[in-house]
This record gives sequence, structure tokens and C-alpha cells, in this order.
Amino acid sequence: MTCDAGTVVAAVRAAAAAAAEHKTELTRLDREIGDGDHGENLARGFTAVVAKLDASAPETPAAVLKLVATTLISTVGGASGPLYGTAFLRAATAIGDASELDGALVVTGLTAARDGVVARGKAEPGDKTMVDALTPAVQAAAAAADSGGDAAAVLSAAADAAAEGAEATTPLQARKGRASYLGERSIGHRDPGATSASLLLRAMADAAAGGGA
Amino acid sequence: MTCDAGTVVAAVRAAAAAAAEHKTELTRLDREIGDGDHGENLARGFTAVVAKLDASAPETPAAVLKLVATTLISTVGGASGPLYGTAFLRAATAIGDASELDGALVVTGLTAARDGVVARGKAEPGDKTMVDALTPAVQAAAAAADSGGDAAAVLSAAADAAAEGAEATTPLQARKGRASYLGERSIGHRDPGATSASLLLRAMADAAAGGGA
Amino acid sequence: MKKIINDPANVAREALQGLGEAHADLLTVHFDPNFVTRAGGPDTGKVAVVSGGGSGHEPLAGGYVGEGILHAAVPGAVFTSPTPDQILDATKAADAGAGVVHLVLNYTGDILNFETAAELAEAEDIKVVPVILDDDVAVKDSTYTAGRRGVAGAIPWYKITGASAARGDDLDTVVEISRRVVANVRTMGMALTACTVPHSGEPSFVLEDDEMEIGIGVHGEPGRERVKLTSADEIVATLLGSVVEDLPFERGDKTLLFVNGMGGTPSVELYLAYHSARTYLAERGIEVARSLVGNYFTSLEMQGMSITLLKLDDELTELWDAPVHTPALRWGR
Amino acid sequence: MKKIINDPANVAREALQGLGEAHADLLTVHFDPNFVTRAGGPDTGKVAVVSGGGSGHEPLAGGYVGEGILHAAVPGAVFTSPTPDQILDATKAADAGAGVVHLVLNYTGDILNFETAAELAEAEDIKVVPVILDDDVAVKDSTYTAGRRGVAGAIPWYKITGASAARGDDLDTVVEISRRVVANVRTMGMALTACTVPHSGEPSFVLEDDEMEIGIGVHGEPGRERVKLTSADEIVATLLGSVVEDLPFERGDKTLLFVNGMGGTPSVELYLAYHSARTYLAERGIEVARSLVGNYFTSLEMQGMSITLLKLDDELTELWDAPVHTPALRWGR
Ligand SMILES: Nc1ncnc2c1ncn2[C@@H]1O[C@H](COP(=O)(O)OP(=O)(O)O)[C@@H](O)[C@H]1O
Ligand SMILES: Nc1ncnc2c1ncn2[C@@H]1O[C@H](COP(=O)(O)OP(=O)(O)O)[C@@H](O)[C@H]1O
Ligand SMILES: [Mg+2]
Ligand SMILES: [Mg+2]
Ligand SMILES: [Mg+2]
Ligand SMILES: [Mg+2]
Repeated sequence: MTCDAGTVVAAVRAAAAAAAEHKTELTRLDREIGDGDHGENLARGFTAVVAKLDASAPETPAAVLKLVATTLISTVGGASGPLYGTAFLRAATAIGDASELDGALVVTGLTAARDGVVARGKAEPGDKTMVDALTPAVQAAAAAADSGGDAAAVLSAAADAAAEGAEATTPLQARKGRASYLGERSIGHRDPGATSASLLLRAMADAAAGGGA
Repeated sequence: MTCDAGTVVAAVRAAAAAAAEHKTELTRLDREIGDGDHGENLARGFTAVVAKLDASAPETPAAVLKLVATTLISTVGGASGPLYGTAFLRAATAIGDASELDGALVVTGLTAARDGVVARGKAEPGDKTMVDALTPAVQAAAAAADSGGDAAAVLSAAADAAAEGAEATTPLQARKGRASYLGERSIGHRDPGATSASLLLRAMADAAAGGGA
Repeated sequence: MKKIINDPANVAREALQGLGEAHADLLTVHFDPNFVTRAGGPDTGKVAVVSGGGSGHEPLAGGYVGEGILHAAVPGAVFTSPTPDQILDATKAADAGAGVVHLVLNYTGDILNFETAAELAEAEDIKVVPVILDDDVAVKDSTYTAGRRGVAGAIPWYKITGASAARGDDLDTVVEISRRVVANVRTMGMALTACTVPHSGEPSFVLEDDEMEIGIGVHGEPGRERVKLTSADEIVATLLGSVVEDLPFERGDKTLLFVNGMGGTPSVELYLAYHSARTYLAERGIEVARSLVGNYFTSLEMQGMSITLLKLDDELTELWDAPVHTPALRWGR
Repeated sequence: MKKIINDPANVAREALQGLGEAHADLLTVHFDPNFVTRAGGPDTGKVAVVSGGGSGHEPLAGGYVGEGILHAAVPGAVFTSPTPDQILDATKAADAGAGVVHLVLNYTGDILNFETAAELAEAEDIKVVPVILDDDVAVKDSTYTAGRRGVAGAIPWYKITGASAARGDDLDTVVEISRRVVANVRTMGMALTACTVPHSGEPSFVLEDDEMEIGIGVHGEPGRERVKLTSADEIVATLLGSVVEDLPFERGDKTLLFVNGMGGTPSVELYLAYHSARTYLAERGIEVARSLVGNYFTSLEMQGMSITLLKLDDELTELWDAPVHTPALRWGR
């Protein structure tokens, strides 16, 4: 299986479908400890991404990711817009002009994405943010690549770890973002951004796995 | 049994007690087809009346009624304030400086009261207002006086007829006051002002009956 | 009942105290009996304009006392017209010898109490002329009702009547202009929720989650009909449809469009409805020359709105534009 | 969800259209990307002041665009910070060559998006300085939070920053004055009811009939604690207690007292609370020199209020008093 620009487009479209599908759930999570817009924010952004993809055919994986980044930045707003935007932008820069992604390049991209989010948002692991999904995702991705996984396998490992990471945000007290205003009352709720990160990764991994077919 | 100034004071105090006791019920009736303040309006007015009576000792029945009138006018507001105020004022004028009221004088007072309400408010019988309690009350009072009833007996007959008149407002469509704004939707609710008129008359009749004791 | 209040019996009084403290430069609040006058005292040589009604409609009426509009306002108990002694004292305080106009909203209680007060004032040689506003098209004016209610049309009516007095018009002229506003202003309202009179503690009526009340008054009275909640565009079409056909307003008319919140309606919804109303009127060739959007004549915390349309001529427009300085309306200075 | 709206996705846009139509003399609303500028264009030679945040806070921020205050405002989706391209376009439209101040409320999303926009503007040779407001004492400013939120203190902050720019101060001075307001303003809020984000359709939280939320933000976030509903005097004491001790405000201080409604709170309750706050402050010897009472920074239809206290010096007082002409604030002209 190859992971070329077409596969990345398919993965992004799958991510968009996941954002639409889980809109209500993400908004509900955000209502509990935030302001109840996370699902709406992402759905708005990815709808715009799909419209852009329908109208253009970026030629490299990086070009696809850059288009996603700029579109999310200009349509999502809120905390998650610049953070996801930065993530996709840094990933695009990190993978350079490769026409296909192997496992190692996926790790490179994911690592840059996570680092970008941390650089912008200054959250540490355990602060109950999307970083708590992205950090284990990067670690699992690296392990999968080390044992020879291809792009899809690496993404899949990342998605599994992100899901666990998102799940593990429930007992945490938030220290970044709106949920931090709640102090101890943020405990017992899953972080919406960590949840969306895991859902997007899962959708992209599944699409990448089917992408060569 | 005599009906002197003292009896009239007792009757007015009894009316005040009735206004307090039925405050919630009258307000509830007014909420259904008006603006939900009739009980509060009357209670406020009669509380002020009692305070005035505590501070002064009017010497004639007419002086008592005049004190009630001016106090209600300056404390009740709304439609019922000027209407009840006018009623008591006209009754006071009509009974003149009599030191005791007999059945015939009660009829004179009640008739003047009803006529005053009609003159101010322009309601006809059947318009679903306090006039629908006062008009049968006047008729019943006249009949009771004709058959030799004393002040208390005449008031009691008036109160009974007023109660029936109030009850009979339920199926009517309002044509005066706030309830008229509802058109057909005013049907099926008892008129608050007719109800308060009957309750006040009942309380005064009972006090007058016990007044000589 | 969820309100930011202390003793329910003191709501109107404590709010008046706050009004007086926050705007001591503009107005003076008097107690026992309660009324509000301009801080500067009577307006020498000019006709005085006095209004009032129940409390619970804030900023009406005290919030409209000040230069260019009312000289005094008389607040009754919540949703209860003021009493004659209050009105008399306010009238005496406002009178500058050129006569007093009583701006009375058409409710039985207000009519009767202002009538009595006017008689008492005349007895003290103050010339009083009442003008009665009945702009609510939700109520049919027939022998079967107490007549139309006076509702949010009161705001342009106060403003324009007050401006006529401010420019020095004599009593007859002020009254003529005031009646011209009455003749040209129409309003209809609706509610998403009821309101709760503080001392009562119970909502004035109960609406289901998918219901609204059309043709509501300003006292939490139930309205003309209860229907399913629809879109803003449909609500606006219902309200404006009745308003436009009543006068009627016609293609080419120049109007003031006033979208009024009932107390609990946020600015975002009022501006959205205003946009819808503009579109509705533009389609019918009715020009919106002046606008007002906000919670100006409320029913406690009720959610809902009314739409008022006033047909303007050049003089009414000029009087609307004239300077005004009060807690609730201010421009030109 | 009971609202006067059409498609829930279009609420912010349609309200902006209404704002633009109702106040075409004051401001111009631009779409795609959405931002609001003064009708007159850039303010030649003067520092430009730009702010923004989520929609749902109306009249913030578009309602504060006009002479003497903001040059441009950037509304995001409901309760969502605007995006950098909107902010950039607004910044470019407002810039008159003397630099631009970004007035940013302290939320992660607002900080990040304004940061990006500022970088993009600098790349186009526009000098941008951000000032960040974090006046909400309900949130403890510690490494355990995203820092204090920016809430209703924004209104005096906008006004005074804008007045500094209007009198021709240079960029450094405008920024210094703006930061002086931040250093001296404190706010705390509470809610009787939650609000419902239109596209969500569900209330942001649920309060029982006898409960209130203390330390609420302006986005329907739950607050610091949920307690039994008490009297206005007790609520005011809780809010002002935290506000006063935080700065701290002291005997002899001259202040601006601002009682802000959360969108669904009627004027009568706000003035009642204002009276209570005056009494509280008078007992502590804190002077109220200026006042503001109304729904100025809202959370959709939420019922509740916040109380803001700003310590005034002579210069801040003078800048507060300077003329302003916008849909939401107007005086002096
Ligand atoms: N400083 C931060 N670093 C990383 N992620 C953050 C930070 N602040 C917030 N987030 C993430 O953003 C999510 C909220 O996104 P969203 O609801 O779209 O934005 P907003 O909070 O502005 O409404 C949170 O659940 C969290 O995962
Ligand atoms: N024109 C009228 N003539 C006689 N009675 C009237 C008239 N209008 C109203 N009423 C009486 O007044 C009662 C309402 O009184 P109240 O609630 O105190 O005043 P308001 O309607 O001003 O709130 C009605 O139930 C009715 O009996
Ligand atoms: Mg959010
Ligand atoms: Mg009533
Ligand atoms: Mg009443
Ligand atoms: Mg948000």
C-alpha cells in the first residue's frame, strides 16, 4: 500500500466525515467543561476543507496538509482552530516534498504536529488537552515505525494510543483552555479536544489502510 | 342589632381580613384572565385602611366609608382602586350623616356604590366585571329591605346574591377591563373583581350580624 | 421564580432607588408617593409632559425622564397603574404654568386614575390634557373590549411629544402632535416565555417548549393566540402583517421601525428580527427612515418582542431627531 | 431552545446584518470574512483600536464601533473567537498608519488567533500591540488555569482605550492607558439560568429552580460554584466581596460601578442590584463616581449579572467622560 497525495486526500476526507459524524458528541463534551462549540467548530472547518479539496488537487501529501492547515485556521476559530491549524502546518513542513509517506515520515509529521500544538498552546501532558491524545500517539507511532510498520500501520497505532490518551483525560483536572476555569469541577469529564484528536486519527488511519485498494 | 359607626368599622376590618385571606386566590384568578395583581392590590389597600382605622375614630358610618374610599384610591391603583374607591365614596355620600344604618340605608348605600362603579367604568351587566356581583347584590338587598330586613340581613342577602353573580361570570366573555383583551379565551374563568366584591360583602355582612353582640 | 431581588414587595421601590442613584445628574426620585422628576425642576415657560403606568416595564417610565422628553413619570406597583395622589404630585412638580399633558396608556386602571388626578389638578388651577395611546393591533377596538392597549409605541410617542414641548410649543400644539403620533403608530407583540410578577411568584401563563403567544400585552396577559414556535421570519411576518394592514402602511411611506424586547430578549435576537423586518418592509416598498432596537418597554423578564411602526412626516422626523438626554434614550448631547 | 431565530447556523450573521442596517450612519458590516468598521473609514493619523471575540455577547463587540471607542470589531461564530484572516482584514481596514491596538479578552482561542493575525499584520508592515484583559476574579490566576478570563470590564476598557486614541495619543500612550485599565478593573458574575448556543440546542448547564451559579463566565461555562439562590443583597455582597478584596479597592477610592446584565436580565433587576451595590460600597467608604447599568456584555439569553468595579484616576475619568457615539454607548454628541 502506498500513501501518496491521493491517499492523504482520502484520509482528510475521512477525517471530515468523522468530524461531521461526531459533531454532537464533541459539542456535548465541550458543553460539560467548556462552551459547547467544539463539534460545531471542527465540523465547520472540515466542511470548508472538503469544499477546498473538491475545487483543487494538491500534488503532494504536504500540499494536502497545508491546504487543511490554512483552511482550518481561517474557518474554525476558538482554541482548536489555531492548534489544529498549526498541527497540520507543522506536519506539512516536516514531511517536505515527499511524494509518498512511509511509516517514518508519518512519525516525523505527527511529531512536528504535536510539537506545534505544544509550542502554541503551552500545554503539558496531564493538562487535559489534545496534547494528552497526541503525545501517546507520537510515542506509539514511533514504536510502530521502529518495528517496520507502513504509513497506515503507524497511523493506526497512533490512533489507538490517542484513543487511550483521550479516555485517560477523564479523571484529570484541566489546567489549560476553558475547562481550567472549572478547577476541580473539570474532573470526571473527557476532554473534547483530546477526543476529537483521537477520532480524526482513527478516521485517517482507516482511510490510509484502505487507500491502496 | 344596631349598625353604627363602630359596626361599620368592624365590617370594614372584616373586609380587610377577607382581602388578606383571599389574596392568593384573587391573584390567581387575575393571572388567568388579567395581570395577576388583583389580590395584591386589594390587600395593599385594605392594609392601609386598617392602619388608618387604627389611628383614627371616624364618628359616623359615612365618615368610615369615606376614609375607606380615600385610602383605597390612594393606595390600590389599577382598575379596582378607583372603582372600589368610587363605590365607597358614593355610598358615604348617599347615606349622609346618619349615625346608624337601617336596611333601607344599606340599600341606598349599595345602590349608590354600584351606580358609581357603572358611572366610572361604563360596564354593563354581563360584561364580566364586579358590576355582575354588585347589580344582583343591589336587587337582593332591596328585596330584603322591602321584607323588613335590618342592615345585617340586607347585607347578607346582598352578599349571597353577589356570590351567585360572581359565580355566574365564569361562562361570560369579558367586554371590559384587561380580560376583554382575551376575547373568547376569557370564557371559563371567574372574574376576579366580581369575586372580590362578593367576598368583601360576605365579610361585612357577617361582621354586621355579629356587630351588636 | 428566579430573580435578582430582595423582598418581592420592595422590587419597584429598590429599583427606583437605584435609578435615582445611578442618574442623580438627570433625575430625582421621590418616595411616598413615588414619582420621578427631572433633576433641574420644572421647565420654565414650557408645557410639561407626564406619564406613568405600572412598574415592571423598566426603563419605562422613569428612564425617560430628562431633557427633551418627559418632565415626570409616575410608577405604580408592579403592573398596576399609579394612584391619583402620585400622579397629582408629579403633575404639580412638573407644571411650569404652561399646562401639563398626561400621556396615558389605554388601560382601564390608568385611564381612571389619571382621570381622577386630572380633576384634582384642575382644582388646583393646573390645566391638564390627557392623550391616550392605543397602538396595540392585537386587540380589536370594539364595544366588546376595553379598547386597544397602549404598548411600545409609547417610546416614539414620549420622544416626539416631549420634543414638541421642548421646542416651546403651546399646549394645543403639543397635544396635536402627540395625537398625531397616536394616529400613526401601530404595534404588535409576541412572547416566547411568560413573566412572573414578584409578589405572585407564579408565571403569568405557561407555554410549552414549542409554543409561543402571539398578540401579547405588556403585563404578562396571555395574548391573542397560542401557536407553535416558528422562525424569526415567520414571526416578523405575522406581527408586521397585522401592523402594516392596520393603519395601513403603504408603499412609499417613510417610517420609524422599532423592535422592542420584552425584557429577557438578548440584543442578538432583536437585531436578527430587525433585519428580518427590514427585509419584509423593503419587499413592500415601505421605507425605514429611523430605527430603534432594544429592550425599551419591558414586561419584567419576559422573552419576546414587539414590532412598532410609526409613519413619519417631516415634522415628526425632526422631533424624533431632536436632542434627548435620559437614562434610556440619549442623543444630540 | 426558545429563540427568535431562523436557521441556527445563521444567527450571528443575520444579527450582524441587522446591526449594519440599523446603524448604517455609524458603522459598516463586512462579510466573508466578517468584521465591522466605522462608517467613516480609518481615523486619519490616529492609533486604531480593534477588538473582537465570539458572537453571542451582543452588543459586544460590533455595537461599540464608532467615534470615540473602537475602530473595528471582529465577531467570531457564537462563543468562538474569530479567525486570523478576519482579524487581519479588520486590522488593515482600521489602520491609519499610527499603529493598531488589539484589545484581546484572555481566552486561549482569542489569544492564539489574535497572535496569528498580529504576525500576519506585522508582515504587512502594520504595527500591532496586543493588550489582554483578564478582569474575572472568579478564576484564580495560577499555573493551574489558562489565567483569568476577560469579561465585562471590557466595556470601560474599550471606552477608555478608545478615548485615548481619539484624543490623538501615540501608540505607547494608548497601550499604557489600556493596561492601566486592565490593572484597575475587576469583575465577577453569576447566573440564574444557563444559555443555549443556537447550533447546539441544549442549555449549557442545568440549574434547579432554587439554584444559581456563582463565578460564571460569559460563554455559558459553569461557574465556580453552584449554590442556593439568595437575595439580591447577598448575591451582591458575594460578587462585590470578591471584587473589592482582589484589587483591593479601599476606603476613599473613586470608582466606576458597572452592573451588567447577561442578556436575559431586565432593567428592573439590574437597577435593584445597582442600588444594593451602592449601599455595599457606601458602607465601605468606596465612592461611586461613575455608573453604568444595562445589558452590555451578554451571554445570549442568560439571566444573571456581573458587577465590575474600576478604580478611577482623573485621567481615566476624563477619558470615560469623553464623547462616544456607537449603537451601544453614546454620550457627548
Ligand atoms: N492551551 C491548549 N493547548 C492544547 N490544547 C488546548 C489548549 N486549550 C484548549 N485546548 C484544546 O481545545 C479544546 C477546545 O476547543 P474548542 O472548543 O474548539 O475551542 P474553545 O475552547 O475556544 O471553545 C479543548 O478540549 C482542548 O483539548
Ligand atoms: N370598566 C370596568 N368596570 C367595572 N369593573 C371593572 C372594569 N374594568 C375592570 N374591572 C374590574 O376590575 C378587576 C381587575 O382589578 P385589578 O386587577 O385590581 O386591576 P387591573 O386590571 O388594573 O390590574 C376586574 O376583575 C373587573 O372586575
Ligand atoms: Mg469550545
Ligand atoms: Mg389586575
Ligand atoms: Mg394591574
Ligand atoms: Mg468556543
